[in-house]
Order: sequence, then C-alpha cells, then structure tokens
Amino acid sequence: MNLFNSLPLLILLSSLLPGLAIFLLKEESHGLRTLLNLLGAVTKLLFVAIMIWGVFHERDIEMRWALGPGLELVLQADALSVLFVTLSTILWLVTTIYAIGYLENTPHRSRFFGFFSLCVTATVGLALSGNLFTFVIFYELLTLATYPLVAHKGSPMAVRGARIYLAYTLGGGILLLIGAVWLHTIAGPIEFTQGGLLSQLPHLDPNALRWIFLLLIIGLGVKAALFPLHGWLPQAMVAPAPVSALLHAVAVVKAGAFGIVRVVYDVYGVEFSASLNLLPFLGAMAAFTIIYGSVKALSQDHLKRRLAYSTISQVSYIALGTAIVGPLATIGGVVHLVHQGVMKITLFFAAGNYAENLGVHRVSEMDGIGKRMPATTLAFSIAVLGMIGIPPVAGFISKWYLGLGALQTGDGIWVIPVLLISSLLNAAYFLPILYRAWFKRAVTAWPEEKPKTGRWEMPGALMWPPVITASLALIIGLFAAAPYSPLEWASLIAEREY
Amino acid sequence: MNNPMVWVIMLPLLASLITLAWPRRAHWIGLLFSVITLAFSMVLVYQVFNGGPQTHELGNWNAGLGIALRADALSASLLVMAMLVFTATTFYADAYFSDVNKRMRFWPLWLMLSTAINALLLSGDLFNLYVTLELLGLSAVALTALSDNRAALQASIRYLSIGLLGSLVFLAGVALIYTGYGILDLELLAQRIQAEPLAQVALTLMSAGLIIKSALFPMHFWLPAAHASAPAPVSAALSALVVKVSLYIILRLWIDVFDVVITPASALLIGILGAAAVIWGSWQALRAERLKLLAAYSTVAQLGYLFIFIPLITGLPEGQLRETAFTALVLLALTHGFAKSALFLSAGVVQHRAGHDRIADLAGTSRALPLTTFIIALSGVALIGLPPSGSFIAKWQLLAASIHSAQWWWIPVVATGSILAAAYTFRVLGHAFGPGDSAGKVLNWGREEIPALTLALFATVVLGLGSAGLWDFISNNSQFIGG
Amino acid sequence: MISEQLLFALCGIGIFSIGLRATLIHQQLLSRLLALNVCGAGVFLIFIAIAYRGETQIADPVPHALVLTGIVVAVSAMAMALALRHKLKDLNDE
Amino acid sequence: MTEWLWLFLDLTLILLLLTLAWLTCATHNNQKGVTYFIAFGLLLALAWARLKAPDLALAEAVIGAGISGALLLAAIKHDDDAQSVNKLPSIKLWMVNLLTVALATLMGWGVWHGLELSDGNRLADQVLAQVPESGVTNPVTAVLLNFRAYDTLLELAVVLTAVLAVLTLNPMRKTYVPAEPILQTMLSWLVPLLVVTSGYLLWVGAHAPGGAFQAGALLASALILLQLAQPTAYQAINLNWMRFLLIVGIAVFVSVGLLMMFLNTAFLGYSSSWSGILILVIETAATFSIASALAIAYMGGRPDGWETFETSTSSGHQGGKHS
Repeated sequence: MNLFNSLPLLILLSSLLPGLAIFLLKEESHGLRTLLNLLGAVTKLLFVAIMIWGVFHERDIEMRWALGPGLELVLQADALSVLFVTLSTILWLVTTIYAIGYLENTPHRSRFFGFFSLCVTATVGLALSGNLFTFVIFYELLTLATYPLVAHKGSPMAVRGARIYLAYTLGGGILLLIGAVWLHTIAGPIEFTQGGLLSQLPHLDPNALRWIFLLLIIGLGVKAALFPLHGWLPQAMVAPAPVSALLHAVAVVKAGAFGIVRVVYDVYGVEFSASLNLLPFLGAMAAFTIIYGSVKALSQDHLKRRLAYSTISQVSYIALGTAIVGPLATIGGVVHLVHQGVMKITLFFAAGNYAENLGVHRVSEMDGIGKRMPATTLAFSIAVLGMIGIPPVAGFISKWYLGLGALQTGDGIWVIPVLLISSLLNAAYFLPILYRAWFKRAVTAWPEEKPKTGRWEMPGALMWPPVITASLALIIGLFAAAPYSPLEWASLIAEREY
Repeated sequence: MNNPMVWVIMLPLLASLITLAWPRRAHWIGLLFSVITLAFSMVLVYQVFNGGPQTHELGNWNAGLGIALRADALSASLLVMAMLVFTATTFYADAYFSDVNKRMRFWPLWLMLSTAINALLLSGDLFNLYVTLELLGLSAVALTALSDNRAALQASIRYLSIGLLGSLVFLAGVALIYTGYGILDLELLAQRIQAEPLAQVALTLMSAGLIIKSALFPMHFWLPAAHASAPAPVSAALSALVVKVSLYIILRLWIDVFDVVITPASALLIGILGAAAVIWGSWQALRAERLKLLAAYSTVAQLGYLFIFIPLITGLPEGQLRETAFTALVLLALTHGFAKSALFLSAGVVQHRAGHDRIADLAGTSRALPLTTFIIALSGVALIGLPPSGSFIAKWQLLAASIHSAQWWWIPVVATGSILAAAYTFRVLGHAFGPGDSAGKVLNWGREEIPALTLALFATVVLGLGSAGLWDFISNNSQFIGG
Repeated sequence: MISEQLLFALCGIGIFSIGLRATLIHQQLLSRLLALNVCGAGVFLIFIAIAYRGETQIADPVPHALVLTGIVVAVSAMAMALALRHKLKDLNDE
Repeated sequence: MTEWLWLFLDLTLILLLLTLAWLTCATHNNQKGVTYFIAFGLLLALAWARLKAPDLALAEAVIGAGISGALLLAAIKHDDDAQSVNKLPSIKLWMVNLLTVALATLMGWGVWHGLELSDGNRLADQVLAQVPESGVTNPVTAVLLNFRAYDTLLELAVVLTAVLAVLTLNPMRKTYVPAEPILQTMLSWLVPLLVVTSGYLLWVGAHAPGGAFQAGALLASALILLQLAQPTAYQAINLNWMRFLLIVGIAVFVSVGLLMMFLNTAFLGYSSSWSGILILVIETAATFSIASALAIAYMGGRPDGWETFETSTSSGHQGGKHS
C-alpha cells in the first residue's frame, strides 16, 4: 500500500487516536490534552495537504475493506471529498483552540474533547466515503458522536435537546438506511461515481428510483435541516458554543448537505435526476426552506436561535444549487458548502464570546457591544455581510454563481426572486444587530460581565478564532480566482461532474 | 487430543466436579478450565474452517445406533461466542460474589451450565438434545435461585416449571419422530424426512417446546422476571446464551433437518411472532423501570429479529442470497450475545455501586462510572443496530433480504424496533448523563469492567469490522445452505 | 400388534394431554409439578407403546433406555422443584 | 379368545391409567394428589410390565413411585390444609381446553400416521444385532451404558445438578421424630436386605432387568430408612466422603471415556474385550452417586458444616470489597 492509498486511513486515525487517548486522560492533565488535540489537528492538516496535491494531480487515493458480500468499506478522495475534508480540518483546528479556551475550568473536559475528536473523525470519514454503504456508516457514527456533545452540560434542558436531536437524526438515519439498502438490492454496490452511477446502469425501474430518492433525501434532509425536518436544530442550541459552531458549520448540517450533493451528482447523476423529474421537488423544498428559515429568524430575539434559523436557510442554498442543472449552479452550491461554513462558524464563535464574556444571549441586550468587544464584533460584522451576500465577502460569490446558474438553465428563472427575497430577509434580520452593536449606546450594565484579565477584550483563545475565520471569509472572497481557492476547486468539481 | 468437541464438553464437566470437591480453590479452577475450554473451542473452529463440518461418533458406534457429536460453521461459531462470553463472565463473576458461601455454591453450577451449553451446541441426536436441554434448564434455574430473595425464587420456580413443560413438549415431538422414522440422529433424519403429516406434527411439537424455552412472543412471559432477578453474571449467561441455544435448535430444525417440511405459511407465522416480539419487547423495555428488566425485555425483542429471518431465508432461492441472509442471522445472534452479556455485566456494576438499578435514579452514573456508562452505550449501539456493530451489517442484510424476497412488510418492523431500541438505550444514557455528586476515575472496578468492555468491543468493533471472516466461514462450511 | 401399540400410544397421548391441561391451569407449584410428571409419563408411554413388538419378539430396547433416562431426569427435576418450594416457604414464613 | 381377553385387560389398564392421571391432576388437595400420583406410578409400572419393559417396571416402582413419592410426602408434610385456589377465568379455561384437545388430535393423527409409516423395527434389529458386541447381554443396559452411554453420562450430570441445587438452597431438614422401637427392629432387618438387593440388581443388570439406576434408588431408600430410624446418623458421615460419593459416578464415567478416547480414538469407545468390566465399574460408581444424590434430595438440603466457610465469612478473597 503506497502512501496515497493509506492517506484516508491516516486522516481518520489522526483524530481518532488522539480522541481515544483523551478519554483515558485524567481531568487535570490539561497540558497533555491540549497537546494531543493540537497534534492531531495539525497532523490531519498535513495529511490533507498531501491529499489535495494528490487529487489535483489525479492520483488514485482509495482503500477498501470488505465486510461481507457486496458490502465494502471504501475510503477514497475525489475533488468533492477533498473540499469537505479541508473545510472540516481547518475549522476543526480553529474550533479546538476555541473550545480549549471556552471550556477552561469546566468539568468533564476529557469526555468532551474525546467525543469532539470522534465527531470530526466521523465527519471526515463521511467526506471520504467512496460508496453509499460507507457513507451511511459514518452518517450514523456522526449522530452517535455528537449526542454526548449536545447533552454535555447534563442539565435537563441539555438532555432534552439531545434527545430531540437524536430522535430526528436516528429517524432520518433509518430512512436513509432503508433507501440505501433498497438501492443496493436493485443496483448492486453504490460506488460514488462522477457523473452518476445510476445513469450508467440500464433497466432500472424509474418508479423505484424515485421512491428511493425520496427516502434518501428525507434521510439526509433531517441533518441538513430541510423544512419540515429542521425541528431539532433550534433545540440543539443548548449545547456549548463550540459544539454549536461545529454542528452548524462543519459536522452535522454540512454532512446532510454534502450527502445531498453526493446523491444527486455521484449516485443518480444530475442529468439523470433531472430526467426522472426529481430535481424540481428538491429545488422547491430547498427554496421554501430558504425563505422559511429567514422569516423565522426575523422574530427570534435569542441570538443563537436567530443564527440557528439562519443556518436552516443558508444550508439550503447548497441543496438549491444541486437542484439546478448546469455547471454554474453546481459551482455556486458546492462553493457555498465552504463559504457558509467559514462564515457561520465565525458567527457562532462571536455569539459564544458575547455569552461567555458579558452574559449577553439576546439581540436586545447587544446595544453598544461593539465598543466593549471590538475585535469580536468586527469579525461578527464581516460574517454578517457575507451572509447577506455583500461583496467582497465570500457569501457574495456563492449567491452570484447560483444566480448565474439559474439564468443559464432558463427554466430555473424562478430561483432569482428566491435569492433576492432571501437576501433582503437576511439583511432584515442581520443588519439591526449590527446597528445595535455599533451605533447604539449601552444603557445598562452587561448581564454577567467577566473581569478583564489580559491586554485583549477577552482571553486570546476565544478572541482569535472568530478573527481568523472572519479573515478567512474575506480572503476567500477577495482571492476567489486564485489557484486552490474554494471557487477554483468547486469549478474543478463541476468540470468533472459534467 | 484430537477431539476438541469432546474436550469442550468434558472440561467444564470435570471442572464442575473439581470445584465441588475442592471449594477453596474453586475460582482458580473455574478460570483455568474456562480459558482452556475456550482454546479448544477455537481449535474446533480452526478444524471446521479447514476441514469442513466435523463429526465424532461416540463409543465408535455409527451414528444412528450411537450418538454423534457434530460441529459445523453454525454450531462452531456459536460455541466460540458462548465460550468467549462465558470466560469473560467467569472473570467477572470471580470478582462479583462478595459472599464466600455464595461463591462456593456458584462455581459447580456455573461450570455445569457451560457443559450444558457446549453439549447442546454439539449434539447431533434428538434425544440427546432433550437431555442437554434438561441439564441446561436445571443448572440455569439453580443459578437464578442463587440470589436468594423471594422475587428470585418465585421467578426461578416459574422458570423451572416452564422449562420442564417446554422440554416435555419437545420430547413428545421426538417420540413421534421415533415412531415414524425410527431415527434419532439428526443427519440421518434429514435424509429420510418427507413433507408428510407425521413430520409436520412432530415439528410443531418440538418447535412449540423450544419456543417456550427461547421465550418467543407470546411465550416470553417468564423471561423478564427470571433474567432480571438472577445475579448479574448469571443474567448475562441466561440472556446471551441460554435462550439462544434453544433458538439454535429451532434453526437447526427449521433450516436444516426439516427444511422440506416447512411451508411458507408456517415460516410466515413464526416470522410474525418474531415481529410481535420485536415490537412488544422493545416497548416493554422502554417502559421498564429497572436496568436489568430493560435488558431482559430487550432480549425478548432481539430474539424476535432472529425469528424474522426464518421466513426470509426459506423464502429466498438457494444460493448466494440465502447464504447471505443466513450468515446475517448468525452475525446478529453473535452480536446480541456479546452485547447483551456486556449490558448485564454493566448493570451489575451499577447495581453494586448505587445499591439499585432504577433507571430514573441513575443520575450521575456517567460521572461516577464513566467506563461502565461507555460500555452500556456500546452495547446499546449494538442492540439498536448502529454501526460499527455487527448487528448493523446484519440488519442491512435483513432489510436487503426483505426486499429481495419481496417480503417488504418486515421493513417497518425492523425500523420501529430500531427506533424503540434507540429510545430505551438513550433513555438510560440520558439519565446517566444527569448531574451527580462524585466524579470517579475512568476505571473503577477493573475486574468487572474489563470483561464487560471486552464483550462490548466484540459486539461493536470486532464483529463489525471483521464480519467478512464470518461470511467466508459460514458459506464454506455450513451443512445446510445451498442444499 | 399394531393395535396394542396404537392403543397404548393413544393412552399416552391422553395422559400427556391431561397433564398438559393441568399444568396450564394450576397456579400452585405442587399441583403443577404433579401435572408435569403425569404429562411426562404420557410421553414415556408413547415411547414404550411403540417399542412393543408383540408377545413373541423382544421389545425395542432403545425407547426403554430413553424412558429410563427420562424417569431419572424427572425425579431430579422434582427434587429440585421441591427444594425451591421449601426455600420459598421458609422465606415466606420469616 | 385369549386375544379378546387381552384386549379387555388392556382396556381396563388404560382406563385405570387415564382415571388416575385425571384424579391426580384434578384435585386441589395436595395430600390426595400425591396419593393418587403414587398409585398412578404403580399402575404405570404394571403397564411397563405389560408392554415387556421389565427394566422400566422396576425403575418406575423404585424411582417413579417410590422415591418421588417419598420426596413428595416429605415435602407436603408441613403444608397447611387450607389451600387457596385461584380459579382461572372461564375464557382462559376454554382456550386451554381447546388447545389441549387440538394438540391431542394432532398427536393422535401423527402417531397413527407414524405407525403406518414405520416398518415396526426402528432401531431394534440394529441394536439387538450389536448387543453381543456390547459386553453385556441385557439390551437395555447395552443401550444405556454402551451405545448411548453419553446420554447416561449427561443424565448423571442432571442428577448432580439437581442435588447441587438442593444443597445450595436449604439446610437439611431436622424435624424428625425418632421412630417407634418396633419400626427400629423392622428396619434393622429391612436395611441390610435393601442393600443386598441393590447390589444384586447392579450385578444382574448386565444380563437381566436391573442396573445402576434401580440399584442406586434402592440403596437410597436404604439410606432414607436409616435416616428415619436414626436421625442423627448422618452426623457421623464424613462430609468429604459425601462429596466423593456424589462425584464419583461422573468422575469414573468421564475418566473411562477419556481413557478410551486415547486408546481407541472415540470417547467412550470401549475395547470390546474389556467392555463388560468397564460397564460394571461405571455402573458401580454411578450407583453410589445416584444413591447419595437421592438420599440428599430426600434430606432436603445440606448437612451442617457442608459449606466450609459458613462461620468465617471474612476469608480473604479479593471480591469482598463490594459488600
């Protein structure tokens, strides 16, 4: 086995092994735990760098392990998986730093970071899955690894939130499983194939394929929080901020969206899906979710809840991009996978900082917060602008390509108003926050202000992560045309899919 | 030394005698003999893997006149599972019994139970099966009665009378078989049997007896009390092994010996009972107030899945599909054996520490007993059928078999059962995650937690990732599949 | 010859059924135990009836051996059940 | 003519059997139930004799009716007379009736069909042809201790398991009143007679009805009678001897089996010239085990001092930390 073929396994192990080791650590051994965490994250980043190079040069990166007749664990790297892996690896590193700062002096950190690493392992495994069977396995594992994170605080609220989360995701998991098994029985092992596997197989019953598509999309839609399957996401907000960040930007929601992309492009094939009349259904579901999430976000005073509904809305852009046939829309959808992640994680870091440093949980409490915490608020503002789609922040690029893609097809023209309305709504629920933060004066004292300790507005481990991710959002927006940028990579994916 | 089949039966029997004669050293003898027996069971698997099904004609009389011991892939793999569970539980039991006299009473009976299980799995003769069933039943009841409180005694009395009834009904079936065919040997019987009224009546009787013993719905009513009130290591063996070996005989009869007799309707009937068991058992487990009771009801449900396989296997054409479904059945049985024993052993640890196993009062368990909580979670994963456990792959194949044989109605049953299993597992974990006072080390009761962890890992990781090996083993060395 | 076999085998079935019915009906352990033993005797009678091969021939010894085993197993089970009953009574008296 | 007479006698026997079975099962009174059961057992012994199964007739009389009866009588000795009877709801009763009748019909059909199907020989000819090879001439003993000796070994294990349960559950019953002097005298005759008969049955089992189980049961009844006469007699018995007696049957059986496996490849595969003597050795050991097992079962529990740690529970075993 050469280096390239063992890369996927190495990438998995680089977070799995530290995770398992952390479980066994004593609560007090902070140093060793931090070292293991960072070592794992950096090692993974290194392996991912090698993998990017390998995929770009079209090296074969694949490993297989049989589990029974027709059932193989396949880990492989193609352009799409590399995009997702890179995103999660980078954001994992940042989130780990943030979590170390956030959870300082709280109990059960060994357990937390153990499951945190397992969660990333599952996400990366999902990204690297080479067939539907492997994907389903990691999809379920992700559910399992995130449950203890959501329930982490142990309070009745947390346990309840975790239970709701579990009920939704396991229910979705079963539908996905049934769909996957059904597809497996009529079409054999479902290897992810660029251009779509099923489109190359003749003599399949189109009605069965439609039903299976429905099962798969509902199963995946639960995690991707497509309306009406989104109910768990606002409930899961009880989790600690780094977990919310991870859930919304990297792991769970993204896994669902990624799965939809995989099913449409690499299982059915986008043109074949269109010929089965499946895409309008997906597109309608996505478009409705986009509007619905935005409308709901308008009325939320609780900041994290507002962000949660914003996620529901934003992630559906990915599904929307998938539902429109044409390389430009594909680029828009796929690149939004990255852009939304980077921007949304910034927002959650900032929300966590407000809560942690000042005890601010509600939008109505945020008056004048920009003066008190300028760095965090600046990062927050950049991300917000990106979310609305204002250039040059990354979010603009996604919306631009989605719009172009819709125009390109002709019959996707209805997408344009959706995009416009949603952008207006985004502005409507985000801009007031900025206004309060920067232009209003703080009237009363902050709910629970922590004494200032260092030279910054708050400890560096908490302040820098949002600053870094906000800069990232700006950079990938500004330098979208540079080689290896997410946009370039998404174009590569689109090119290979069509 | 060339007959591991004889040794895996005789070693625990001898050990039982020695522990009776020499009670002060009982635990060393028990541990030593179970490890050696485990080694022999592995030798047997090796022999079957390389040489196909094994036969040992006792007393050098040809089977028919005498009794033959037989091992094929099914019995050998169940045997190894049984011995692994038994050995791990033996290590656990060594630490479990705090009362010296109770420990002394435990060992001879415990080793007798192992003798019975091994003898039953290797038996190739109908009447011999009856004797092993009785040995199994009596030793299991005696072990249940070891926790000498009223509930346990009432449960064991009920367990005993139900068990006796089951074996008598089975024996009545054997009598009919001997009346018509004059044969007791299973392999000879399989060659002679025809789809005629006698065979059908006899199979009905034998199955009815075994259904009572393996607690298939609606004959499950005796199980929860017995399994929940026995001492933890005994519960582990009862749930993981004792009910499963009765089920093994049913499989042996339905899929191997009597396969020509089975009609689709009868297979469907037993599958429906299995489906009812899945739903009912899971529902009761969800409502159970005690952890051990939950585990016991979950056994009722999990056994149900195994029965659902029967209409699927008989409904598939001979060949690879059928073979796959059959192997999945074995995989599910093995996984459940490991997972359920791990769950009961953990419940024992919880009970020891907290003095009770009431689910609603488990708050703080995840802090005080992190490893035990982890083991409960791992076993839960296997019971639900989530990856990476062996039962995930088994359930995948179960669903696939339902689609292949166009018996789609099992799919909602499996889905509902899995959801309910998730609900009862995470109900326990939710309580365990609740706030509690003392934070413990990762490993607190090493001599109890490590055996349990080993079993849980077998259920999840080993059988999950290594299941391909089982497919090779079963498909190459099974007597029945593929005619 | 067939007629004697059939006659006694049917008698065995009758005894088995009487025992089975009583086992299912009785709640009390001792009655149930007697019923189980009657039930067992019925099965034994089926075995011995079909072993009979007429006045002139030696009967089939295999069922005889099986039933002998069965009788010993039955008495063992009864001893155990009675011991359980005794213990339970002791506990109830306390 | 004789045929009709036989048929009449057979039908009478069958009718009596069914009646006694019904009476045993129908009563809610334990005393009556046990009495009927013993009578049923004796009648069954008659049926075995009628069906040319003398070994069984002997075993049934000694074990089925004798020892079982003694166990039952000892068990109900201290029962209260008043017994609460829970009546089943009639719907359930009818379901049970229906089930039983249906099952009986099915079985009747099965047996009838089975008798038609069979050539009537079954294993008989095969076994009888091999009896000369078995080392004994009584075919039942040949089956029990040679052809199907493994069954018998496991059966001894069943007996041992039951006795282990008895030993773990209760201490020995101690409530016996010493017997009347007249009974004492009678016993002093009866016990030696029983012991001698038992030895005879063991010996004769090789070629005539008899064998280890019947002999063991007789020996056990001798022990029980001894106990009735001298309640303290057991205290004189060395407990280590008792352990030895309990396990010796299986120990010898397994040892012979394994030894034969080394010599002749098959477990319990006797060398034919030795088989007679080996069977006798096994049977002798088994007789002792069965006798002691049944006697303990009658005593109802463990004698004093059986559990060596009974007084010193603090013996240092690591597991004690949970208590």
